[in-house]
Parts: sequence; structure tokens; C-alpha cells
Amino acid sequence: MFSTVLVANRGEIALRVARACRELGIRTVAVYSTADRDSAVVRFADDAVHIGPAPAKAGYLNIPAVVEAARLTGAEALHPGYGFLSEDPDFAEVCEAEGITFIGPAPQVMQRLGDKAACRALMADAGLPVLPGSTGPLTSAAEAGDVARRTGYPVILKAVAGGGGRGMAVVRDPADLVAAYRATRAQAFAVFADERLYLERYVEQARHIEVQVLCDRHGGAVHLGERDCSVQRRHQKLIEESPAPGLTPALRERMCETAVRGALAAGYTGAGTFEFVLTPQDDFYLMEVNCRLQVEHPVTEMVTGIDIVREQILIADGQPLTLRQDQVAPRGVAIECRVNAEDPARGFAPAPGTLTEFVPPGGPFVRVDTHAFADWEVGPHYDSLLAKTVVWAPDREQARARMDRALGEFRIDGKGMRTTAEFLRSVLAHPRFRAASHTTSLVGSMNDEAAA
Amino acid sequence: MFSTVLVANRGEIALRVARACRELGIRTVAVYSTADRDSAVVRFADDAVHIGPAPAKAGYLNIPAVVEAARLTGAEALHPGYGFLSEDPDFAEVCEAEGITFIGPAPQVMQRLGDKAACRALMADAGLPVLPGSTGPLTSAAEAGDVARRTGYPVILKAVAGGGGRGMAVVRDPADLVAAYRATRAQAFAVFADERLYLERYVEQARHIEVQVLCDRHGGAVHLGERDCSVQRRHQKLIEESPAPGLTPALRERMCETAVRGALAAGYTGAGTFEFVLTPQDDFYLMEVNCRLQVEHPVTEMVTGIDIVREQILIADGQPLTLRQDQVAPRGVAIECRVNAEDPARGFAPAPGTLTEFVPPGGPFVRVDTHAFADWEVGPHYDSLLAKTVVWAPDREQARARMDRALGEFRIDGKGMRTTAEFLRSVLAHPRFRAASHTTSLVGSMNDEAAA
Amino acid sequence: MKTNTDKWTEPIVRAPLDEHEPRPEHPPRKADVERLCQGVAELARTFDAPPRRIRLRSGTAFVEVEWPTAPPTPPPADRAGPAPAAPAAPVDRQEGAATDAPARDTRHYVDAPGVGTFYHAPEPGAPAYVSVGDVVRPGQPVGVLEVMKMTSTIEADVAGRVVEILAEDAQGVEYQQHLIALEPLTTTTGE
Amino acid sequence: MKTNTDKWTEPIVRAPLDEHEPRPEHPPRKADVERLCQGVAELARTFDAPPRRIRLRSGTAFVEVEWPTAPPTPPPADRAGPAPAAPAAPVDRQEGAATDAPARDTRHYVDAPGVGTFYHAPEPGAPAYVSVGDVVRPGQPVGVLEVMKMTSTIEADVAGRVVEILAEDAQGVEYQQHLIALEPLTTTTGE
Repeated sequence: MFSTVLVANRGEIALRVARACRELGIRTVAVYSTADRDSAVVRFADDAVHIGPAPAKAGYLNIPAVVEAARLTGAEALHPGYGFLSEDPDFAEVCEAEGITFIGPAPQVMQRLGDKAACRALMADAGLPVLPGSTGPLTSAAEAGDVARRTGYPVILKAVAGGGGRGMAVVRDPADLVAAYRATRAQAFAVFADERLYLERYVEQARHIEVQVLCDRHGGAVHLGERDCSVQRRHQKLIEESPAPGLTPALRERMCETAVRGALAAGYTGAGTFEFVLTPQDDFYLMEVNCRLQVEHPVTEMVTGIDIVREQILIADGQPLTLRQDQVAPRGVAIECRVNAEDPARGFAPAPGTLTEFVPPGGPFVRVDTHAFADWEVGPHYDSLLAKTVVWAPDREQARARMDRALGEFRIDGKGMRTTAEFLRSVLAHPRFRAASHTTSLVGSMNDEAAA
Repeated sequence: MFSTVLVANRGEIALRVARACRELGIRTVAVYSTADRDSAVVRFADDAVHIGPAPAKAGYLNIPAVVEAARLTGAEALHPGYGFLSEDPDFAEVCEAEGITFIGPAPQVMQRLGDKAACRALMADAGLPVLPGSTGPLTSAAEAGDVARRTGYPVILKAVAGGGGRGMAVVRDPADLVAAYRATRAQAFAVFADERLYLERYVEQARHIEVQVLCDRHGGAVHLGERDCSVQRRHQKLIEESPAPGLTPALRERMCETAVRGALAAGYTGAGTFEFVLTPQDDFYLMEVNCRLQVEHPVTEMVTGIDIVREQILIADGQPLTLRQDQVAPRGVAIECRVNAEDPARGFAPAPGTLTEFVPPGGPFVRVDTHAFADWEVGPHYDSLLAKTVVWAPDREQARARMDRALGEFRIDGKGMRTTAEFLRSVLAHPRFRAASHTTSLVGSMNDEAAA
Repeated sequence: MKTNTDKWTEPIVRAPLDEHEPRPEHPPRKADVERLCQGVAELARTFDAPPRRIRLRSGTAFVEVEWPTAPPTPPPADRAGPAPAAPAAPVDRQEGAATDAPARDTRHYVDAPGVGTFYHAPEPGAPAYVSVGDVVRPGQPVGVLEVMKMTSTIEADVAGRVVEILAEDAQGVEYQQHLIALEPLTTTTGE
Repeated sequence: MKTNTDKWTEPIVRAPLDEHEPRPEHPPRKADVERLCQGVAELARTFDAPPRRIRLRSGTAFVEVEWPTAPPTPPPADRAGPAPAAPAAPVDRQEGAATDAPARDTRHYVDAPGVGTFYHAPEPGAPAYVSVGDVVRPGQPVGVLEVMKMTSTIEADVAGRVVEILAEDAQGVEYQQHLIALEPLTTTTGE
């Protein structure tokens, strides 16, 4: 087992990873930017290295700084968390070259699955269902028009290098396609420095269902069930739950098996997520594969009892999975709500500030993954996630009540601080969410209802 | 279902109960003494009534004040927590007379089981194994001598009204019996205003195993498995875990079934605990029955997924158990450590003070039940329990590592503040605890080792 | 007791604050300031020269105290009492000490000795023990508290004129709740 | 970077604090403020002249205590040093600026521009770029930083005399770690 692991991330996930390391008896090294010098993970870790100034590019995205920090502190492995360098094949490759184990899939696998057009093609070849659309990156607006005609409208244009809900556009009217093609291409280039786009049919009233897989380096693979992440605001997840409510056992089984098949076909290792769109007719199609730990991994942990970060580390250490598929027995229902430092009254604009009070909820079956504490400054440099609130209960209605109780319990104060806690409670209370009949359009329609 | 429940307690358990009520949609009323006016449960509850000054006798033990508070706030039921009035049959009776549902067993049942000599006799009649000893309260030192000769030494003298580790004395040498009888009798009178004693054989190197039962008001009864509470300091529990390590399935089953049989024989309703002593030869004997929620109930919740306080409320509401015994499926291992505001270096003397910093541990499968927060004053008036730290893991070794990580994560500061967190870590690291070969003598022998 | 509508405000807060037991709505912040004040006072006391100025900020709260440049008096080691003959008027606005509401200073409260129901009269239909404007002497009954069907008389503990009856007839009251406000008859009027 | 033995102490803390980026070990707490007050009081007591002003900041909390410029009383007996006749110089104790180490006030640091390995010389066996006592001009190389096998020269950004080399040869350093302390050659000496 590794004696030292460097956590190449910040915020709650850095703390989450460091906790898993400590429980495994591994010495932890945090890296931090100037803005994070007093952060929770810096306090927690056995060692910490200042890698750069606040801007991500100079700090958490600074590959030489992170790699040097690992080298200087004798870290044998590196956990990238999510975001930042976690899906950067170049980074994984540099780690490998430097003799540092990258806790994640092999760089070539990341490369292939990270290119969404290539991933689509690879997975289609492996027999996974993909939405009708382009077979590779589009070469022109005219080609986009041809493909769209073939698949039928509405369609969605997506950046090949996309992620985080950026670089996509839904087109409902053929007349809008060319303009949308150009705009999305420009945005893709601006955000990802890669202007390539692909196109596929867009499913209205769809649900976002994703399957968590674990694959070791010896051909072993299991799934840990699925998550429903349909509560989204502009393609960003707000609430996630496991199991996905209302799936028939047969459908659930089929989706999970499909994900494992895809993972094996791709030579995937570590923890990965297969994201599917599920239509009202119970057809499902692969959207993308996430080659990293997901923000919402705790809901799967709560229902399965499996510590996914621990499994990631054991797999990276070369150990075969000790878990057999028939030992994965989800129990009850887990829900996660992302409490963000955002102001719902101002279009969910980030609301940074210094916390004068921060008391998260507690009590039975409530888990709060957070890096916040009283006196912590929620700065403007990074994402607005403040506290992932996760609850478990024997059934969905109890879980919902527990989450509502937990969200109401937060005591967060500070000049300028606003959070999404109350907004999330309104989603939990929405009849469509209660009935689990919601789709990814729920939050948008709630905003419309509020405006009406 | 009750629309309003009054929580007749303070500290972490009051908050615990109020949380369960809120999740059930029940309005909560806290009562508080002057010392607790800014407490967590007062902040949390929907309503709060100031019932008296800090001394327990004038506040939390003040039956008229508590009952009036319930009446004035329209509380239909009352949860007594543990300690204070929770095992007072008179209080339960007054509640009944006032039309307030007491969330606990019937007063007569509490009366009978609370008298330890009567309980012993009743349970022996029901076929439960009790240690050889007196059949009722002793009438004289001479009778004590006779009984002790018959049962064999060592023996233990116990107050009939005892509890909380007080009013007991182990006698190893017959020459000490008379003096011990007199001293314990005097102590029992001083503490419980009831000088009656009984005597039974004392088992050296025993384990303390207790079984959690739930009984509804319709004859339904289930057990929720057992807990091992062998880590004790002067008969006070410090660490509890479930399941009890190393029990054979047959022995576990026998102990649990015995508890259910006893509960049904006593006409028990609600959540109760049957405490057994387990000998190195795997014989077990009933020690006592606790007619209330236990401090350590969370370990059972963590392995079973059952919210015991919720079940108490549903039972008190007259609902039949929806849980069948075959649905109670403990999973993994849960451990609880009681982090107390005590100074281990000064014989665990209470170390009250004002918290300037209080950041409890977090992360996966860690639950901290606490009423503490930064700026809270840990006063001298009540018990020293600061934060019940509970972890779950798939196996005992992982749970131990997780607990060690969690305890190390506490950030507790304040003038005069000392806690047992580091001491608890030393117990977790002790070879006998690690091997689960420890008995109730572990902490005493650790102190001896430290002194040697 | 709390109101149902605003769970952080308790009725007792609406009554004038009891000086002996201040009930801050946000205890932590106030505790900070208090502790800071203590710390600074201690710090200042460690020097023989009295300070000329103390400025103190905690979050949004700010306090500045300035002494005359040539202090004729020895160090104000004990800041409890009002500084004698301070010409430059040291101002300390901490905790809203009370020049703006001098009436409150002299009020005296008859408090509930426990939880129960407060009655104005010894029995239904009977006249109330006291009304606003009445003068009461120590030991004079001013109301009745019923606790679990047992009633006990509540008596004035000082001589005074009733200026307000704060609890309704037949109202549930909690421990130490102010029931009746008196203007004591023998008041040492403050400067 | 942290040391292995004391996980809350970071090497950079042992170096003089960078004025522009103070690095408290953890965010301010009341305990800190108290401790800070005590520390300052102790520190101030070691000098025979009473301070004129103490300013103290911890997070959002800020305290300033100012004494009259000409304190009438002589130093008390219980002070540590007997040194007499120290002028009542204005003392600003904020963040360890210090009359007992006046050199620090004027020190200037060459910091690491990133994480890497710091070398004193351009190549193994070569003489070090600079030694204590050397005078450097702006732009003069003072060391080399190796980052992922690429080296870059670190240059002095002001003219000055090398007073201390703070990082060993071939030592791993983190971003903004002080490497070399200079006494700037053109110092505007404070009043």
C-alpha cells in the first residue's frame, strides 16, 4: 500500500479523500493555493505544499507544481478528486512518467472516453445504446444540418471536449441550426480550446440516470447501482438520489449491466460513471462516461455501505476487487442536496463571503461533506459548492423528510453569504419531485412557475 | 399522530429526539433551565419553555414544571430522553393522569422493572437466567452473609433503586461483607433515598452485552440485535459497539430471543434494553432492564438502519410495529465513543468551560450526536457528555480505523476544556480491544498499566 | 416560550431585558465582544499608565474609548462604576446601556416563580388584585399562579406603583417571566 | 510544506512573516485573540518604556490601545530588564515588527516563484551564485529553481546585500517560500 498520497484538489473533496487515506493508514499531503492556505484539508493533512496563487491555472491546474509537490513530499500516488486535473490525460501521463501512481484510469482510456465523439463511437461499437447522431466530430454547419435532418429535431449540439454543462445547445427549429452551430463552436473554442462539436437527438422530458462502476486492474468489474440526477439547473446537478425511483428491477439491471459492459470494453480501471438519458418510454442511451469520482458519489456510498474512495485507492494499488456483484446490496434511499454559496434571488449568482457562523446539520443518517467552518472565507476563485448534504432513510419519503429537516437546520451566516438551502427545500416539496415524476426540466419549470 | 411533542430533557438527546419529531412532521417543544437558555435544542425546537433554574431538582426533575409546560404548549405527548425523569414511574403516571402520552412503557411496568430485586424475581419467573443471589431485598447483613455463602464469592451488592454505576460494591473476601453491606446501604440511601440492597454472584472477566427490543401496544415485539458495552470506567460505559464481536450466531440468537421473551413477560412497550453479563464460558445472565432510550442507541441504528426514536414515537401513538423480525438485518459494524468534557489526567474529573472552538469530525459513515457548538458553555450542572461519536464500517477493523480518524479530527478548544477523545483513542489502540478479547476490566487494567 | 411564527424570538425578549440575565438573540457575537473587552481591559491593566484610547472592533461592532490626554486620576483599574468627573465624556455604547430609556432603569419586575397559569384575581369573577396605578407594599398579593391545579399567591417583593401588567389573566407563563412592572417607591434616582 | 513532527507548524512560519501575505496558523478565534493579548502584554512588559500604542488584529477582530505620548509615571519595579533611559519611541507591535530585531524591518526577500528544487549554484560543483555579505543588483542571478527537470534562474529584484540564505542547496521549496534575505542598499530609514 502507498505510504504517502498527495491530494491534488481542494474543498470538500480534498478533505473527503484525505479522510479515506488516513483510515487506510496512508500519510496525506495537501496542496493549496494562496487563497486556501487556511483550508480544512490543509489543517487535516499530514503535510501541505503551497503550489501557487489563487487563480486555478497557476495553482490547482499547474501540472509542474503539483507533480513537484508530490516528488518533494515523497508521495507515491496522487488522487485528483473531481474537476481541475482529474480528467486531464496529459496530467495522468506526466504522473506515470514521474513514477507517481495516478488514482484513476489509464491516460489512454481517459483520452478516449474524454473525447465525447470518440467515446460515442467506441461505446456504440461495444453495443451500448447511443442516441442517433453524428458518428464523429462535425466538419461543417452543412453536415450538422444533414445529420439533424436524419435524426429528427430537436437535436443537441455538444462540444467534443465539453463538461460541466458548458458547450451545448438544444436546437428545436432547423432554421436555428446554423446560428447555434456557430455560437456553440465559438463557445467550445473559448472554454475548452477545442472547437469540435458533435450532434445527437435531444430527448425532451428525459431523466438523467447514471451508473457507478468499479473496475480493478485484473479484469474485475462491478457496478454499485444507479443514481438519478434529474434535478438540474442548466445541466448542473442540484439533487441526486439512489436508487433511481420507479425503475423496474429489469430496467435497472439492464442499465447497470450495460455500464459494466462499456467499462470492460474501454479497459476502464478505477471508479467511473456511465451517464444515461432515460426516455419516458424507458429507453436509455449513453450520454458520456466520467473518468473520475463524482460529486454525488456519497449517495451510492450511503445505500451500498461501500467507501468508493477507499476502493479507488485499493484499485490503484493494484489490488483485485474483494467485492463480488452479488455482495453489492443497496439498502434504503439516499439523497444528496448541493448547498451552494449562491443567491437564488439573483439567478444563482455566486455569493462569496466570510462565514461568521457555520453549523451544519447532524443527527441520524445525515452526512455533510464540507470544507466550511466558522471564519472560513468562501472566495470568488473556485466553485460555489459549500456543503454536500446527504441523508439516508429506509424509504424515499422518509429520506425526503429527513433532508428537509437537515437543510432547515443549517446555521450559515456571514456578510454577503447566501445559499441554495431554502431553494433546495422548495424542490423537495414540489409535487413532481415528491411523486418522482420529474425530469431534467423540473427546475426550469419551477423558475417559470415562480416568474408567472 | 401527535401534532406536538414536548422533549423533557436537555443536551444531545433532546436535540436527537426533536430531530426525529420534526421528520415525522411533529411540532416540538423544548424545556430548558436557565443554564440552557441558549442551547442547541432551544434553538432547534418550534417552541421552548423556561422551566426553572440550573439545578436539576428545580428544573429538569421538576415534574409540575414539565407537566405545566406540556399543558401550556398543547403537547399531546412527551419524550423523556434518558436520565432525569425518564425512569420515574410517578412522572409517567402524572403524565397519564394529565392526558399526556408518556413515550415509554406503562408506569406499572417501569415500577416493576425499575426495582432491581423485583425485576430479578419477575424475570427469573419468566425463565430468564439470573445470577445466583438473593430472591428479594436483603433484610440484614447476616442474610447477606448467608446468601453470599450459598452463591460463592466474589459477590456484588447492589442498590435495588440503583443506576448509573452507583450504589454497588464487589466483595471478594467474606470478611469484608458486613462493612460493604453497611457502606453500600448508606450510599444507596444517600443517592436514591432507598436503602434496600440485593446481592448476586459477581462474574470476573465478564462482558457487558445488552439487547435492544421494541414492543408495540398490540403484543408485537422484535429485537434489534445486541451491543457490547464492555469498555467501562467504574460501571460507566465509554465505548459501545454492535454487533458484539465474536459471539456465535447461536449465542447471539439465544440472547436476543431471551430479551424478547422477558419483554413480553413484563408487558413491556416501547424501546427497552436488556442488559446481560456474559461469562468467559458463554453463559449469560440478566443484570437489569432499562426502561428508556439508551445513550448508545445509535450503534444499533447504524447497523440496522432503524430510527429507534421514531419507532418509540410510533409505538406511543398506538401504531403496531411494521417491522418483522426477519426484516431486521444488521449490516457491518458500528462503534460509539463518548467524548466527555472530562480530564483524563485528573481521574476523569469533569472539566467544564466555554467552548471557543468546536468542530466535530465528518466524512463518510461518521455521526456525531452533540449539542455543543462554538461559544457554548459546558456548565457544571449536568453530565459531562459532549459528543457521541459513532462510526459505521463493513467490518470491525475498518470501523476502528474510522473511529480513530474521527476522534483525531475533533477541534475542541476553550479555557479549561479537556476531553476524553485522546484517551478513547488509546483504548481503541489497545491490543485487547483490537483483538476483541477485552472484558469490563479493560479500562481499569489500562489505568493500572499506566500507573505501573 | 417561543412564538409559532418566529422561532428565534421568544416572548420574553419582547419584554424589557432583565439586566441580570441578558438574553442576546445572537449569543456568540456578543460573547466575542465581551471576551474581547475583558481581554483588552486586562491588557490595559498590565501597564501603570492609563491608556489614552482604546479602539476595538469585532466583525461589524466597533467601540472606541478615549481618555483625556493628561489624566489626573490613577488608572481606571475597575471599570465597573461610572468614571468620576470625566470631562471628555468617555462613551461606551456597548450593549445599549441605557441613557435613551431611563424609565427602564427604575422598573422592578415581579417574575413568575415557575411554569403555570397566571391569574389576576384570587378566583373567577373576583376583582383583580392590582391595577395599573395601584401602590403595593412588599408581601402584598398581586396575582395567583396555578401549577397542576394547585394555586399559590404571588406577592410583590418591593413597595412600588404598578406601571404595567405584563401577563394576561389566565395566561400560561414560564419560569422568571415578568408578570408585573413596578415603579419602586423609594428610588435612588441615578445622576 | 509542513514538518512531519508538528503538523500545524509549517516551515515558512518560522521565517519572518511576509507582510503582504500574513499566514496565521489557522483562522482567528477568540482563544487566539486572548492568547495574542497575553503574548503582546508579555512582550511589551519586557521593555521598560511603556508602549505608546498597541494594535492587534486577528481575522476581523481589531484592537488598538494608545497611551498618552508623555506618560507621567516611571517604569514599574516588576519589569524584566533594568535598562534605563530608553526613549519613548513610538512602537508598533503589529505582526512582529520589532525594535529588538531592527534588521527585519528592512529585509527584503527573494521568494520561490513556484514549487521545485532550489540550487545555490548553476550546476553541481560550481560555486554558489551568492554568499552572505555579497552585494547584488536587480536582475543578478541568486539561484536556480528546478521544476520537472527544467531549470530557471532566480534573480534578485532589488539591489541589496545578502544577509541570509534561507533555503539549503538542493532543497525542495514551495511557492512564495523565502529563499534569500537581502538588506536593500537604498533604504529609506524610518523616523
